[in-house]
Amino acid sequence: MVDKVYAGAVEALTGVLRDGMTIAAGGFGLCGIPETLIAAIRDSGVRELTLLSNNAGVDGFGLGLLLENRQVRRMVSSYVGENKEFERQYLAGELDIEFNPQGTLAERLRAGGAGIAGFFTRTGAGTSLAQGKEVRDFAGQPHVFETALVADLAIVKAWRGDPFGNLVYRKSARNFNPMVATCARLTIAEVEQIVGPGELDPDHIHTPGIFVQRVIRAVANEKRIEQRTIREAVA
Amino acid sequence: MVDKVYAGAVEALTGVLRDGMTIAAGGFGLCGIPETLIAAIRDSGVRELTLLSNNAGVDGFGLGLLLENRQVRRMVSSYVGENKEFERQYLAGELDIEFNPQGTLAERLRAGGAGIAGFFTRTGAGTSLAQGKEVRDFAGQPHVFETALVADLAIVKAWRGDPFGNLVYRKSARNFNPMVATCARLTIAEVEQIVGPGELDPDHIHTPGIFVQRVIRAVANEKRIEQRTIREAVA
Amino acid sequence: MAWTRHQMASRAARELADGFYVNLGIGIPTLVSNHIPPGLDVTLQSENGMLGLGPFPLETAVDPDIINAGKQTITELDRTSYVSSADSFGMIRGGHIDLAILGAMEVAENGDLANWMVPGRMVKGPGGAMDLVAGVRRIVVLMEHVARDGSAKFRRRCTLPLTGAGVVDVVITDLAVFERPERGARFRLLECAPDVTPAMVRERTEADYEEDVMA
Amino acid sequence: MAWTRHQMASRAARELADGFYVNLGIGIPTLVSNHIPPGLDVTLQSENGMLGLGPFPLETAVDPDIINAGKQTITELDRTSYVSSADSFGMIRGGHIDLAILGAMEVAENGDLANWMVPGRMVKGPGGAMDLVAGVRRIVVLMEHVARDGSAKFRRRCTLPLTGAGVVDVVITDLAVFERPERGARFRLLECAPDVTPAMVRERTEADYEEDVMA
Repeated sequence: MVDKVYAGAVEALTGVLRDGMTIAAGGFGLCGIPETLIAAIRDSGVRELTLLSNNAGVDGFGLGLLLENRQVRRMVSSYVGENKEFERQYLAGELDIEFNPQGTLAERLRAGGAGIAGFFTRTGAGTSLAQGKEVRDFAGQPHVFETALVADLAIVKAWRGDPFGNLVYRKSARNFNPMVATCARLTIAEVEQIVGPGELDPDHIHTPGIFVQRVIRAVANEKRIEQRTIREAVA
Repeated sequence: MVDKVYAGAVEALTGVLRDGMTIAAGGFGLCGIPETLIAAIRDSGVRELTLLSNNAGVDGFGLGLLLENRQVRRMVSSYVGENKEFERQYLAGELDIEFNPQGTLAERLRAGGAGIAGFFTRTGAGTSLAQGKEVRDFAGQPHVFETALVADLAIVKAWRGDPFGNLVYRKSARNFNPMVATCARLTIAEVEQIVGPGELDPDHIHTPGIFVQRVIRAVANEKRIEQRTIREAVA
Repeated sequence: MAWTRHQMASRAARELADGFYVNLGIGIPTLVSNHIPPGLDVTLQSENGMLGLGPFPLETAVDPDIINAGKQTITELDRTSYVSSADSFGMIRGGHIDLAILGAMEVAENGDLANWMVPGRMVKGPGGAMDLVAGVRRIVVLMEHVARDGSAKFRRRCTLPLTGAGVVDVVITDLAVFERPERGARFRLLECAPDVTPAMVRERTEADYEEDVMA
Repeated sequence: MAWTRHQMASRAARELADGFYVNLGIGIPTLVSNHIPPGLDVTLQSENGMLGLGPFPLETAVDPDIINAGKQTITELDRTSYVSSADSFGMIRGGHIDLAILGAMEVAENGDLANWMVPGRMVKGPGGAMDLVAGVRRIVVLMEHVARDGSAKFRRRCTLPLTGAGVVDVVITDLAVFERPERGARFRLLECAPDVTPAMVRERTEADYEEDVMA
């Protein structure tokens, strides 16, 4: 039986990383991000990366670690607001950024994984993000043409995974992970729990194993919270 | 609390059906088809329907019931091979058919539900099904432009549903149902089991309630099998 | 007397109807969830991939895997479901969300909306705002009537880069409420805050709008 | 002596490699699942939305909700997952399936494939065949070498409407195996059935192909 489980992040990344490559990363804000793999990529020292990720982490956490270590050349993202090091490098011209509307980014990653070369969306029509793009009317409304995104490597975080690479995500930590898992030829998933064959209900698997080539156990699960909002218990 | 559960198919269809409307139906072959709603639509006598459905049922079952009753004017499908009445009406010029490759049909229905006006796919390039359609090269490969499909009414079959319209499908009966559920302004789901609020795990819901306006209990669950293939037990 | 933020949120909540699926933007729009009338069944959606948002958690129940699009910790309800961000924007772009309530830097009299960037300042990115205004059926803007420098925010034309063109249906400020019957139509002044006169609103507004209803 | 259908399926099974994800068409290709060498880990996919197909069920375990793309009742394995048909064709069109084995009416020397309609006969529709040949990385065709009327099925050009243009990588018939190193290249004769000579194959083939390897 093919067993996709690797001993750890270093083993799973062996022979994979090279300068200038494109890496797609799952997560929204700091929720559902592959902390273990990001740390290993930071430690590897690989440089000139293009990152496809909705956000850029924060200073000192998430993809912010790769930014601080000057490993990123370009980002394709929808929102990078929480990161001062990002701002510094961007203003210094050390970092390129391509902004996408969030839904367009999600759909471009899905398209990349699903063999859709491009699509028309109303999103962004009439805005500066449509500049230089084909615009076509459907039902009298202008739509913007957007192309698929693909990556050399995809890194995702899931809750549970099995030796076949089947993944289940947990709550809103699902976010961008399912599309990211499909958009690269090589996808590495870090999971909080590795379970045995047959332990995942076939009706509940979010990402089928066909999309996942390597699985590791997530050893970094800090899950830092950006906005810790609470309510008071009513006595 | 809004409760989307209706007493039955007739009640759920009241005020909905009109001659000439477009109905999208879930199911693949006879698997996961909304038997209860199809029977009620047959009994309603509504005519001149356009059906969006991967298949056309068989003689005497599934959408074949609507064909026999001469209620269908046009079908958008990928495979209609198992239906003699279909063939008779088609050859007599009583029925229009628009064939789509199966994956293109699935994607067009998804696009209709997801606000994607159209997309380019490699599928069908160089074939007669690309005739009259825009063809554009991406990465040196010809791709065919396909547009979104929307319906006036969608009918789907699920295993479990709750009063909010959240649905869970069972095994390969999922097939076209999730996209069909999204592609119409009014979606009616028939479910084998109606469960109470909170009984469906939020991580396991396949179709969120936002897509489903009405829910009924499926009272016809014959689940006829087209190819009953079995193996012998080894003594 | 101008409305407070909570009064603005309360007014915005009157745009909700039973059974609505609603997306609330970051800032004042988030406050609207505190003003949903009892008995009104409203389901909140968050574009990261959650449908059926509950209130903030108790201290003991904080779960980092349950956040809204503002990255705030929240809770589940008995109707909650999770989807991928692609499927979540399918809901938004596909016209399945009935109403979105969003903040704005500027709104133009033709319904153009600007709320994502200021040239010369660091751009944080559009997030989901462009998708929301392009896909949601009805867009309500909640904003201060005038900017800190005293300039009108409801304008002839937006001076800032657009989030969407012609997308706004209702504008609720601390001074007044404007509405239009359909996209492409003119806005009209619908209500003023207590002790605020139509003349005072006119003085603080650059946009052209109808006010015969108030006369 | 020509290969039987089971021998053809067995030969096709030699195209499989460990870890492959594979889609088997209806007819002879379905037989390939009986010839997967022990120890080879192959996952079968079915385009209606099932990954990890098990064998036919025992009489007592037939479940109408578990069918393959041929509408046959099958079973689950410990690796099985279900997806929507849209997601299933995402696997196919997105290039995630390593190999598909399909039947054919005609194959042309440039790799064109015709297997979905005969003009004048009732058209049943393409089903998933066009998606498979457009998206799967390697396409193996399993077909009789000559049609019932004695005409060659491996031809200069297809006379029937195409399922896909230039998509075939391997042709396995009851007489021979043809392969090409890449799309766009010429096919070459790789093997003949026992007691079948290259000359016999040539006589029954209209397509141009290389046969120096067999010389």
